[in-house]
Amino acid sequence: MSALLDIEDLVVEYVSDERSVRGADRVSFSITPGEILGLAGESGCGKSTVANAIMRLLKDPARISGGSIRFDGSDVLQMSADELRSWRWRETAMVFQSAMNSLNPVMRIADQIIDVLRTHNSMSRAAARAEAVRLMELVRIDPDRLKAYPHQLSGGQRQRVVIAMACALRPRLLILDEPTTALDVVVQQEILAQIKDLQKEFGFSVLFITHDMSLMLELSDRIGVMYAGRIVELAPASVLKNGARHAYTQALLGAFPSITGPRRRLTGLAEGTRFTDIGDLVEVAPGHFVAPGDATLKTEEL
Amino acid sequence: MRFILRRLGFYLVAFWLSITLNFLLPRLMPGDPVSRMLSRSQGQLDPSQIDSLRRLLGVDDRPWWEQYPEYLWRVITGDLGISISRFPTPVTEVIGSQLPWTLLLGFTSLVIAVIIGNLLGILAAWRRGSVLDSFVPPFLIFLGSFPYFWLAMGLLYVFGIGLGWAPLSHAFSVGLQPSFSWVFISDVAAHLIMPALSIVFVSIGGWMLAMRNTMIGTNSEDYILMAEAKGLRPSRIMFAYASRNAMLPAVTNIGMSIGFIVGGALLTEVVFAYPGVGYQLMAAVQGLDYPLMQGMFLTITGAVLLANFLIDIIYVRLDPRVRVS
Amino acid sequence: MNAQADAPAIRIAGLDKTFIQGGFRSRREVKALNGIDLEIGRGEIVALVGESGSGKSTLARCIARLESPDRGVMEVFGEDVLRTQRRRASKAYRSDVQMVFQDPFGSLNPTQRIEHVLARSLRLHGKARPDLRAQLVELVESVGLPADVLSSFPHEMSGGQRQRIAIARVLAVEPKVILADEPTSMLDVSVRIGVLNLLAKLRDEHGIAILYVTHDLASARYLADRIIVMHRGTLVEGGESLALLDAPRHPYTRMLVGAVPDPERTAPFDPVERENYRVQIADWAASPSERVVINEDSGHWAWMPKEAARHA
Amino acid sequence: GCTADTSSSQGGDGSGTMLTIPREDMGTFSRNFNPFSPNAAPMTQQAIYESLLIYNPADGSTVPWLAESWEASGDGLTLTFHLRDGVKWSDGEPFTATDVATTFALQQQIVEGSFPYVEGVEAADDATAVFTLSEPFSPGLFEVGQQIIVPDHVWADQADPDRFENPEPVGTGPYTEVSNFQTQSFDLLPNPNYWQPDKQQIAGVRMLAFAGNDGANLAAINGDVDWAPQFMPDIQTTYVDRDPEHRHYWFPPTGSMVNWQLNTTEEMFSDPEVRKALSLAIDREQIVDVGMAGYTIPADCSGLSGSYETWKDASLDGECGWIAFDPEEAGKMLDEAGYELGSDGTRTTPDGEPFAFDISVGSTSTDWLSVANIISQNLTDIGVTATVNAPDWAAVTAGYEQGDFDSGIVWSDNAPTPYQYYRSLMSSETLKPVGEQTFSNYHRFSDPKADELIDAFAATSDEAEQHDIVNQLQQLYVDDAPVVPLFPGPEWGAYTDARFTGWPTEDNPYATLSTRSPTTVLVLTSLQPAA
Amino acid sequence: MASTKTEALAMTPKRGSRGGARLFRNLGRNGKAIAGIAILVVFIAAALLAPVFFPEDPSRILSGGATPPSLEHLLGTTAKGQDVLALTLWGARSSLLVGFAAGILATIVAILVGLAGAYFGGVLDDILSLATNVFLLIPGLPLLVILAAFMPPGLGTVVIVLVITGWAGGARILRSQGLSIRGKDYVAASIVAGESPLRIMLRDILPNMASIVMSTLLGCIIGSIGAQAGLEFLGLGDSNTISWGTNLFWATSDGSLMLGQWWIFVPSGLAIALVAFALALCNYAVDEITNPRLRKPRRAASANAPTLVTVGADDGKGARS
Ligand SMILES: Nc1ncnc2c1ncn2[C@@H]1O[C@H](COP(=O)(O)OP(=O)(O)OP(=O)(O)O)[C@@H](O)[C@H]1O
Ligand SMILES: Nc1ncnc2c1ncn2[C@@H]1O[C@H](COP(=O)(O)OP(=O)(O)OP(=O)(O)O)[C@@H](O)[C@H]1O
Ligand SMILES: [Mg+2]
Ligand SMILES: [Mg+2]
Repeated sequence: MSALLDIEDLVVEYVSDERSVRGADRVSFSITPGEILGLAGESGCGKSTVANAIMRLLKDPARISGGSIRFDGSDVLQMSADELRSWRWRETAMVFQSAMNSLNPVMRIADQIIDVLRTHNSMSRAAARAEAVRLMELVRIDPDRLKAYPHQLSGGQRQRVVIAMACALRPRLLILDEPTTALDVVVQQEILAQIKDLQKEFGFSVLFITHDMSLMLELSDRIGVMYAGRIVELAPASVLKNGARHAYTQALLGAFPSITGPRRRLTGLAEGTRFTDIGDLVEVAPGHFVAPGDATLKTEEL
Repeated sequence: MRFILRRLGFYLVAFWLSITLNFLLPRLMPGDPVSRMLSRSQGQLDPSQIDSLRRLLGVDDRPWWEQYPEYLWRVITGDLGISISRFPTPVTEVIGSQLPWTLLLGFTSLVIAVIIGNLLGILAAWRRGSVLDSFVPPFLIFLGSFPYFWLAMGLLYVFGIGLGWAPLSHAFSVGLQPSFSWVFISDVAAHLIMPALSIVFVSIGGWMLAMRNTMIGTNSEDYILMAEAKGLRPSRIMFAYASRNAMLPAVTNIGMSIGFIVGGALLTEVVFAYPGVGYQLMAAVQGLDYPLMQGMFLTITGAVLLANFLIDIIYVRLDPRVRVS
Repeated sequence: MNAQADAPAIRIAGLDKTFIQGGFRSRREVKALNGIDLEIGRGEIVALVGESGSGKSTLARCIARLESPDRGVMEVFGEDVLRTQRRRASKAYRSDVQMVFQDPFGSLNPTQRIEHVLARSLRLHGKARPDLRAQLVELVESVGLPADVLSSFPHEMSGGQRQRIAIARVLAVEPKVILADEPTSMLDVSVRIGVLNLLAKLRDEHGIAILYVTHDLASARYLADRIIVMHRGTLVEGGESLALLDAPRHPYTRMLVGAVPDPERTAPFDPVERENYRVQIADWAASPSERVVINEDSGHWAWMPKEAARHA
Repeated sequence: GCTADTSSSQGGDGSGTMLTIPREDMGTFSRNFNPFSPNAAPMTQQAIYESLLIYNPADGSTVPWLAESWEASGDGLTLTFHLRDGVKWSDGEPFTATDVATTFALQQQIVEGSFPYVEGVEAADDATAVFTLSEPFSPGLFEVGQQIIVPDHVWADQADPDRFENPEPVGTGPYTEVSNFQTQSFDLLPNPNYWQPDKQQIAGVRMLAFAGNDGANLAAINGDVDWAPQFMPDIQTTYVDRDPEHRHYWFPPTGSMVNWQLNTTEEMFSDPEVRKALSLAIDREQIVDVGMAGYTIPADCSGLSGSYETWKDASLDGECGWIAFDPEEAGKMLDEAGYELGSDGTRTTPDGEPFAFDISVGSTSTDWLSVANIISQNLTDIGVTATVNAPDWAAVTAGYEQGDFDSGIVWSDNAPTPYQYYRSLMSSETLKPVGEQTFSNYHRFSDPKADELIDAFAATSDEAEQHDIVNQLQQLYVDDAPVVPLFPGPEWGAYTDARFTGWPTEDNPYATLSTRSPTTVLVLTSLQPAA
Repeated sequence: MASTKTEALAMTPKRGSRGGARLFRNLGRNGKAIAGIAILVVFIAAALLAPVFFPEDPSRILSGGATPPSLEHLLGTTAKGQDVLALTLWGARSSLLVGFAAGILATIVAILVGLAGAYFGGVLDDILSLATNVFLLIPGLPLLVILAAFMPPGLGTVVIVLVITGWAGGARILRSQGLSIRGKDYVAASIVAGESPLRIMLRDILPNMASIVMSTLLGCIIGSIGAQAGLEFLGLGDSNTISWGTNLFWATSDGSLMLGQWWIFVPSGLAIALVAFALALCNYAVDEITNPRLRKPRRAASANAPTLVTVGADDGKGARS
């Protein structure tokens, strides 16, 4: 199966006067149509950097200084501003980390949805509105709420509006950057269920970003684990669950107590542990890639 | 609506406080304003008028709790006393003829400064590092650092006297009669240009920078990123998303800056002999016309409060978050 | 503080707290705490769970005397503190009851060095020894940090390290009760367990009673001896951790449990089931309820309608 | 509301021949043409209303105006004015002696204590007004004669004459018809019933309001006004040089004498020798050149201003010896008086206190402030510490009036005869103790010898006798040095004859260039449009 | 307008500012701040050295009239023969003194009011913020003029009046900033630790508002210098002190502009503008330090240009964006 999105050796740098930080360091992975790829890792490891790099949304101190991003064969990094504009959302849509802030607070929900529809499809206002109603129904929000302003909706509703908006143009790839971290568990489950439903219906691919391993294991087909800008392990979810090879992945998985079964003492990752000199991925089993060597471990034991 | 009512309440309280401040001023200050005034207006006041003045300015021996309600009542019923320097014209009448000019001058310069300043700010924030972003703000700040009156005098001498491009004083040409005619209106506009410009020059830098800074903040908001991800046109993002939101603090600032504009107008009016309240206030101060001074102050304050109330109403229209669903 | 020998660390009865909310827009009352009855035994970790806005923090802050409850009784080691220390908590109270906050970025003053923060806590409560430096080193080492963090500023440290410093500050006072308000929710997943383990160590080694506030049921189950579930300002269910989560009784608890992400689960939490719970929660909340003991052994109880209790 | 009145009527077409005059101390005008009000719109007393006679200080002449002639009775107790025939009020009513009687009744009613010597005014017939005086009082002629006369038929039944704003004035003056009244300008158009129609050569008078000299000066420089009566710095450069052909100025020193008044109730100033010494210490040339921009001349021994030129005792010239600038002599005199110079360069009073005092002057009068500063500098040079204290005028005057001041710069009375001047400088009648309010004789000085002379002056109407008395008073002044005279106030005035000709000049001093004095009407009735 | 920009700043949350020390260190590295401080230093030095350069009383009236700049009088003389340079240097003393004194006092009042309101909340806060908002709305200059008219002239009056009219803007910003710090957990932590309210205000809240305090102070000084000049220009100051405002007052009353004597009129106005400009520069530097986004980007770029791509050595691809 040919990849929908193919990222190779992507390097993103944040260049400031004093130093330059690699937000993403030679990151490579691909997503096939209809696949849900999870990207996990601790805060600051570069997950959002990758996501935003794909849409070329990163701002000034950031630059993409290496690698390639191909979407369905075309090179995203070569697109002009205009090409990019029509590519965005039509082909790849994105749901940001906080729904609270990704809706324009002074514009009605309806107008924000219609904005998308009318920018990309030349449709009449009325048609766009009808479509907006349909989208709201899709995510099970009363279409009456179209008249509302974002602050009049609950966090979960807002996140669903964004998801509805993301589905508006039937994109082939949906990037979800921690779409539920700010939400309560119950709402979180609802949203995820909805995403699954929509994915079944429309068949888009998903790049799903979170640091919650249990969530990730529950949802994703394949999982990539990032650490300090690098991918340290990439494997199907089922493989990773019990067969993680990289120490960091193991620590991540070991950080989540279970809601069932006997109480086991977990250790997680000890404070001050740092992995350095992470190598390129090596395929250790079919579809299971691991960065070689356990790298350096600097730990102060508890 | 509740929001509006609450704001209205606030402004009423604020107005009440400024009336009280007005009440207290002559009573707390050292000296006896009435006798200072009397020495100016030898023999022109009769005993009953002097008595009335004493009451107004609190130089009678009654306790304050008797004076205060009476004072409040006077002010509320529009009795601000009689002007001394313009005796026997009542203060309200003197003020009435000046207020429109100050409003015209203040409003014009505010609108120009706000529109141009904010537009420049938006554009500067939109194109970071451009000439507009790098060189214009420092220049405007420098311009804004000059005292209002200094700049006004500079303009007056360079353009009014030196080049003869603009009228030197007054709100309209002598001999014209106010009317809604093109001749009159254009004449008023011609007289308005220089005073308004001097205020605009001083204040525009602040607007531009404030707008630029909020826009820069707004530009890094998630909803702007989202709008970009949605593939909207840059102009649409700039105006419907970024500026709309960045405007909100600017609207609040308009209210705040009305006081500054009025202050600036005061100095400018003096320089340009523009017949506004500020100009009259100076005349009142020079003539030690305390009732007129106080009346001016109350009127100016009232106008500023009213303007702020109107701005609050506008704000409610602009920011749905304070609106009640 | 004249502790009674056998009194629990904390006993709360009938605690109410109502906030008047709203600026200009609307003024409404939020009943953040509604008749809270709660006991924390000595050396016991009690987890308080519930969704966002259910009033967990408010309860913890009331016990820390950062908020004052409208009414109710609050006994700390047998002393009715709301009566004896009406306006402000006494020093002794402060050194008995300490709090760890949710946001390690926000709970340390960015302008002060760690050293200063810790030394200040020691001095305030007269716990400083002449060899202050050694004492400070001991303190940071007891939370698993190297001595050289003492001279750093908070922003030079990672979230986990900061939270450990926050705990060290609390330990400096040698408290008997620690209120931990979501101490790990802002931390990186990989270091959360470390902090939880540290809390467990405090209970085990120092016999400190801990109120662990969280919305993560799994971590509550991992750490706490008992779990108490809070919903809209009311405690709805409580009991020994494992027993409670194995057989939750209250629909709200059930819904929470069902929503916990679980890799073992093949299909996501069933929406129909969730709706049923919602309806039931509303039903239960509407009818007159009472505290019903479900299992004496595990101390499992639930706040349920009398009817349902009889039915059970 | 505003109707579409595009025609800007008389304003537009008439403006070419309108005589435009700025008023520098009124930011705005209010429509108050009540001549009894001190806040009346400008020109009320000059163009709208007229007096019985006009005294011209520029040449010392007296011009009969509404009265053709007058005489005093032998005992000095009655004063009879024969009114001009054919004078009409601007509404067509005839002008009669009743109007005169009513005016004086009103004046005495409105301002308590005015004309204290006038017992009654009667209209003997339509053309004769007879004043009954309580005592012989020769200076009263000019006071009475220069009183503005208002029409009986308008004012007699005004319930509240001092509050009457008189928006449509009815007067006998040449320009009475108010037109296009705006807050910053108004026009006065010709009186249709004027008694000298041939002298109404100009289309009207247009007043402009300015709240300070600056604005008025700019208007003058710009050529927007025809007459510039306000102070203009370096008038030659700023004004005349821009159009030397048409623009002229004339500053006769006919204003009131400006004195440095020392509070003689204070120990240090009670000694005339000290006063004379201080007078010697100050450099009047510099005061006049720098402080007053060279627009006037230093005071001379007589202490009389230019308006009393004819009264000056020629024999006195240069004899007084305490007017010239002589710091050395001043020092010597102070040493003698006991105010000795210490080693630190400052003087002490005989009591051993530092010889230090304030000079109070209103902050808005920047020219006088400079004068005070120069005096202070001059005094520093001889070891006297004089601090310039410049609050607003009201505070300063309040101090003067209560006697609560050390020294100050003060104008003096300026009337057709020097009677009032000497009375307020040296008579015990005007002397009030410290703490009691007074409006003259702030320096609180009196001399019984002066009292006698002043009374004798009032009692006689014989001019020669009067001159003799004034000569004696001048000698007394030289001996007593009641005040330190600085300079006569100049009557500022500048004009352009680009549009109007016939202005008073040094060669033809038929009036001064003031726009606020009784002579103004003489100018208004002499000007004619330039060819 | 000073309040406008700091207002915007108060709304952007800040992290990790470590109080005054760091602020000053960063100011030393900021170009705007260096320029501003340099100008200020020049003026302060001028003020201090004025008696050295011009030991004579600069206001001494000499005959001679106005002369244009020459070697003898670098900035010429006034109509009264006073040396303009001497007047300008001496004027700096009073102008800077009054400006800084009033600015500092107003800032202190603002801190007291803002902190007390923010920390104690409740009725006290309601009253204080009502007062603040009212004073903020009451137009400053008219109040200034009236107060000055009621009070005896003198520098003390000017300072008091400037403080009365100048504190509110700062208090409002400090209150809102204080309120957000008050809600921070480290304040709660200090309460729980048993610290006294005063200590919490001074040690926990105040140091974390260093930059806001700084911009309030700078804004107040700018406002005070300008307002003082305005008052004196209107003749409401003490015309016997030498300050930039009175210099301008005398310049106008002597008609120097009318006479084309720009050298009398320009220096004091320019001095006011330069000092205000220098202070404003420092203020913007403070902004940039607390909000790094405001710093000048290395490259001109539109706010929503796509990410720069520098793959491959040549910059060609990036340029297409
Ligand atoms: N504008 C920026 N300037 C400089 N460095 C940046 C910038 N944005 C991000 N970085 C750095 O890039 C790295 C990756 O950041 P990124 O936001 O991609 O992390 P993340 O994995 O999404 O973290 P989180 O889970 O907290 O969202 C971080 O170390 C961060 O410090
Ligand atoms: N200071 C306050 N003023 C007004 N309302 C408050 C205040 N603090 C809390 N509340 C309200 O009280 C209720 C309970 O808040 P609380 O912070 O205790 O919830 P929580 O359970 O801790 O939530 P979270 O999980 O989000 O921290 C909420 O509705 C909240 O809005
Ligand atoms: Mg992220
Ligand atoms: Mg909470």
